[in-house]
Amino acid sequence: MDLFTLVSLILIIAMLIAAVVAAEIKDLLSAAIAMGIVSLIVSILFYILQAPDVAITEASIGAGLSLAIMIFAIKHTERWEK
Amino acid sequence: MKRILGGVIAVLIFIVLALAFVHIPFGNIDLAEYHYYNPVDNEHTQDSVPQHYLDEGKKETGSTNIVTAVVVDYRGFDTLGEVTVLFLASTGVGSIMYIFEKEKRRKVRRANAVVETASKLLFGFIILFGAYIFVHGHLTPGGGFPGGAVIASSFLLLYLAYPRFHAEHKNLNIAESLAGLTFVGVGILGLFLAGYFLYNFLPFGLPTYLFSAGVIPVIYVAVGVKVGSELTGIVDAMMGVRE
Amino acid sequence: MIDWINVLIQAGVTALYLFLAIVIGLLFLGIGRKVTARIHNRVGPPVYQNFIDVGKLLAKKTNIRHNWIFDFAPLFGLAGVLLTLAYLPMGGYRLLSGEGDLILLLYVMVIPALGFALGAGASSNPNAGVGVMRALTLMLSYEMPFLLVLLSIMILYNTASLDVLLSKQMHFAWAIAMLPLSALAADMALQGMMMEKPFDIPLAPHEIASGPMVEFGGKYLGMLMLYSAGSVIVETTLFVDLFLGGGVVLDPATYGILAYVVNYLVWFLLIFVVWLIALFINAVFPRFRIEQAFKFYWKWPTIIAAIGLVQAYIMSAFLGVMP
Amino acid sequence: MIAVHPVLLIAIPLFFAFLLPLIGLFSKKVLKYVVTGTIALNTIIALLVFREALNSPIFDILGGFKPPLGIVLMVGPLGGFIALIINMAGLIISIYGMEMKKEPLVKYYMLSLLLLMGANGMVLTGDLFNLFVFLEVTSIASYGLAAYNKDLKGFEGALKYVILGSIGSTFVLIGIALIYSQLRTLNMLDIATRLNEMDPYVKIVAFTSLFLGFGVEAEMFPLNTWVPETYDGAPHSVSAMFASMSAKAGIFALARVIFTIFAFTNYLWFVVIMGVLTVFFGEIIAYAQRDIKRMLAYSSIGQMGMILMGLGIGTTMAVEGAFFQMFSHAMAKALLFIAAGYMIYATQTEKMSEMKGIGRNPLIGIPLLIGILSILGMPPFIGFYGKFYILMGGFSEGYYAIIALFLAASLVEVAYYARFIKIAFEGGGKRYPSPKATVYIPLLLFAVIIVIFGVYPKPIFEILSHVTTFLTGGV
Repeated sequence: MDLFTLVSLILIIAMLIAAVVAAEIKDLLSAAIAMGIVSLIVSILFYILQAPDVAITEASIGAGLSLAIMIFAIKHTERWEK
Repeated sequence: MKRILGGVIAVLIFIVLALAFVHIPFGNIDLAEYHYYNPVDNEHTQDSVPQHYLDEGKKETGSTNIVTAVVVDYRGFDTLGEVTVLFLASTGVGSIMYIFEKEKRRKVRRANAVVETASKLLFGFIILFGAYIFVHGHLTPGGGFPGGAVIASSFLLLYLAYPRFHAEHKNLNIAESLAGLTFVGVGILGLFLAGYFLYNFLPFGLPTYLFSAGVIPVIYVAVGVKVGSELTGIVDAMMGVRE
Repeated sequence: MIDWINVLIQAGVTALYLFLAIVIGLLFLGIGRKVTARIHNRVGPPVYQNFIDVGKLLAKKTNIRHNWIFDFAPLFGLAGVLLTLAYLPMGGYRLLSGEGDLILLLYVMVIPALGFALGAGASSNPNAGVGVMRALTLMLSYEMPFLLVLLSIMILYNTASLDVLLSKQMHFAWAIAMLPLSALAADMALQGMMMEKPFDIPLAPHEIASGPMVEFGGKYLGMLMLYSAGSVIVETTLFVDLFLGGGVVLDPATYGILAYVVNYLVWFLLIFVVWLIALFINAVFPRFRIEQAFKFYWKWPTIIAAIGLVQAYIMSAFLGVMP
Repeated sequence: MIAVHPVLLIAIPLFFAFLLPLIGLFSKKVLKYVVTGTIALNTIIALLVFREALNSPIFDILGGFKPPLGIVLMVGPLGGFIALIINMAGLIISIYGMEMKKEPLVKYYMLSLLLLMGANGMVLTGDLFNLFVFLEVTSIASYGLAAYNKDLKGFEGALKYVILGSIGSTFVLIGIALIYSQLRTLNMLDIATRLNEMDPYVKIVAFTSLFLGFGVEAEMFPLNTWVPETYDGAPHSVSAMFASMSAKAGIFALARVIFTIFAFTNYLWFVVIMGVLTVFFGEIIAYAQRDIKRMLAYSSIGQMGMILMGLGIGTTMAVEGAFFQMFSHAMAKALLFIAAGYMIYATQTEKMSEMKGIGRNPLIGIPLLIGILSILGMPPFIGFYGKFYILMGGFSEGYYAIIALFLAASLVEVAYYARFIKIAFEGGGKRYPSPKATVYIPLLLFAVIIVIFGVYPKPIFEILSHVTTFLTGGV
């Protein structure tokens, strides 16, 4: 197993964990942040796979803006899922 | 019970899809066996689409960044569609959030001085960086979408630092309309000049120069402005503090 | 030139057939009144009473005007019945042709129900409203077994065309012999279709004063009488065509005009028999309530028809009875 | 050289949609005329495109790169026909949409133009990924429009639609990714010719993904739970648009996935079963409804199921019927939704039981009656041919049990529409305000189309004779 595979494997497992957390957790703010983490890891993976264009886009939109928008939306409603 | 059922279905879908995705080659594969069929002229050729992009992309579009060549030139119509999708999202959010316009100004807490000053300083630089990304879309990684997102994030910074701040909605609308009109206008111009919608009718120039690759920079600037103003509009609508 | 003459002859024959059908229908209604009266130990009106009634009604001037729908509804129903008649072979002769006749008939036969609904709505009489809701429920109930019956016949004879069905019945065997169970179910459905007792719930003269027809008088009532005369012919003919070979005993290809005459007479005899059976049932049964009718139809005839369907399927798919 | 570029059907609404905010700055009054004018222009172009497509399929190359390098629009006779239907329905609905009062008007008009553009794109495009893009355009425009009323019902419907629609889009994307990874091409005809190079397992998974994904838009049985809430909560003109534009585009995309791309014939029984389940559940639940728009929505599900059944049966006759049904349903359902809009406005309630005598005004009553009869499949109206051909096609293929279910469902349909007719034409109701010109003109236009092509369906059948080439994998 070379370094490349190892790093991707770790990242993918972390991504899966973050995705499950985002789906299961009752605290919506944490769920939003977990989704941001998924996007961040995806953008790192894109970068590793030599797709810088997609990586930039994913980082700025997925991890940055959509996270902010989601937090604004949570601010308008309630933080805890019932 | 419901949760268990849901879990079982999710696992089943995962297994079915995973078995399919196993067949997808990861990384480089031998492309020689592929040939492509052109239904318009009804001819078969020994070539593969990705290999063609890599080999001929620079020559055919004038763009140094092959991703940009594919996104804006080969499949420019898809990009137009995606821009429209973003436009729709912004319009939809605007239409749904319209109800909040009448909401009274709420009591808001000011951010502290460090944040205010730093965002004032950074604001210009971030915009500049965003503009750089989309202006150089045909030369370096990046392009209209990330550039626009970066610009929007600079406005986001202002929203965070100054809770009473809001971008003038009218100006945002004008910017996104003009940018969209530019994109469609370039397309229609291509239709009239060369008979193909979105045809790259400007001279390609020298590769790696800023003014090269024909209409690609024009389109990417339009896309950047459009994405920037739309995302700002969405953030603005979501903030919901307006008179 | 020749074409025009042909068209004119065609139109004349069509008019004649439809006219005869209506006349026979009126005659049947008259016979029905007489027979029922005799079973009830009454004298009853003369057989020709209905002709007099219709003549009188159509000659009347109508003063009650509601609105355009009210004027339109009886016409709508009558047109639907005439259209259905045109698609049904009467004595082997059919005016309009089409390929999927049986399926087409199912559509066309719904038109009168819609006409009922329209007419009832037009006259803002509560009795009419009640009648229409009952008619719709009744339709839903009897159509279920009837559909299954139609399907069994279509499967057994492997056709949806009435022409083919009739010729196959003439050459091989009547469907009533092949599918007795389906015929039984169809007869039960027929009783509801004709709205005779025990299924005269929508009309129920003593209860809701003839239901949908309550507001109609004069010319409109005359038209409605013609309509019910036509529908008696439609329903009996449908049963005869489906199960009794449509009265076709001689092949017109070999016997020519004689075949048409003989077939027409046989058809007349057969529908008369079917009508008489319906009348006898009508005369001795009391009226159901609507929910009883619904339960009845979705229980017994449906089960019988389903068994008939299975039988038809086995006969056609495994035994290959019918070529 | 092409005389009329089909791309104009997409470019013109897009251009005007971008222009609308600028016009809106000066005057909000002219907006509605601009929108109607745009769609009228589009309809004319659609007519020209259709006329040309009848002779030979049009390939409109975009960006100057031949497929599969670039994107191509591929318009056959049937595609042109469906595009014409969509634009025509859009034009007539936009007349009704002129009445729209609720702010923000600019956004309403933009969204409806873009919905039209997306539906056009879905019908015209010859590229699989482009189809996905337009699916997104259509569905996102629909989300915005569905919640336009900004009341609880609208939000609920829109939310359901968003969730199911996103899942559907994801499935479409997965299907496209699988196909592209195996064949390295996105052009539909290119895929179709080289489909046997694909791994059989991947092929089936890709087909299922695409089928399920477009099934959401086409209101297929397990994926149509969004339909009643969305149709119910949306503004009336928008419900009409959904029924006649986006649903038709979705089902046409589905037809192309089935026939043009995959040319599957041995899996079609699956489609038939899905179709008949859709019909059955749609009609049965519609019978139980008390609100008019919900009833129409469920009836719409039933009708879409009939189309699906016709596609699944797969003989020339049944597919002809399916296309005819698309045409008739687009016209009649749009009519009924507009009429329902007026009725809800006039009676101030959605309950059917309180709409006594609403149809007594001939301007409403006659089109209403024509629309209902056409939906029921009564002979002199266009609805008849679609249903009848689907049934005959099914009969000739030996789907006996399915035909029985279909017929039973049609009977239920007759029952609930007749119930509504009875209420609508009943006397003794209140006096209602008479409809405005923007209500009765579209109603009459739809009714005239229904009657004309019902009495004289020959031109439509001439168009539909191209179904044979469509079935064998042509354009």
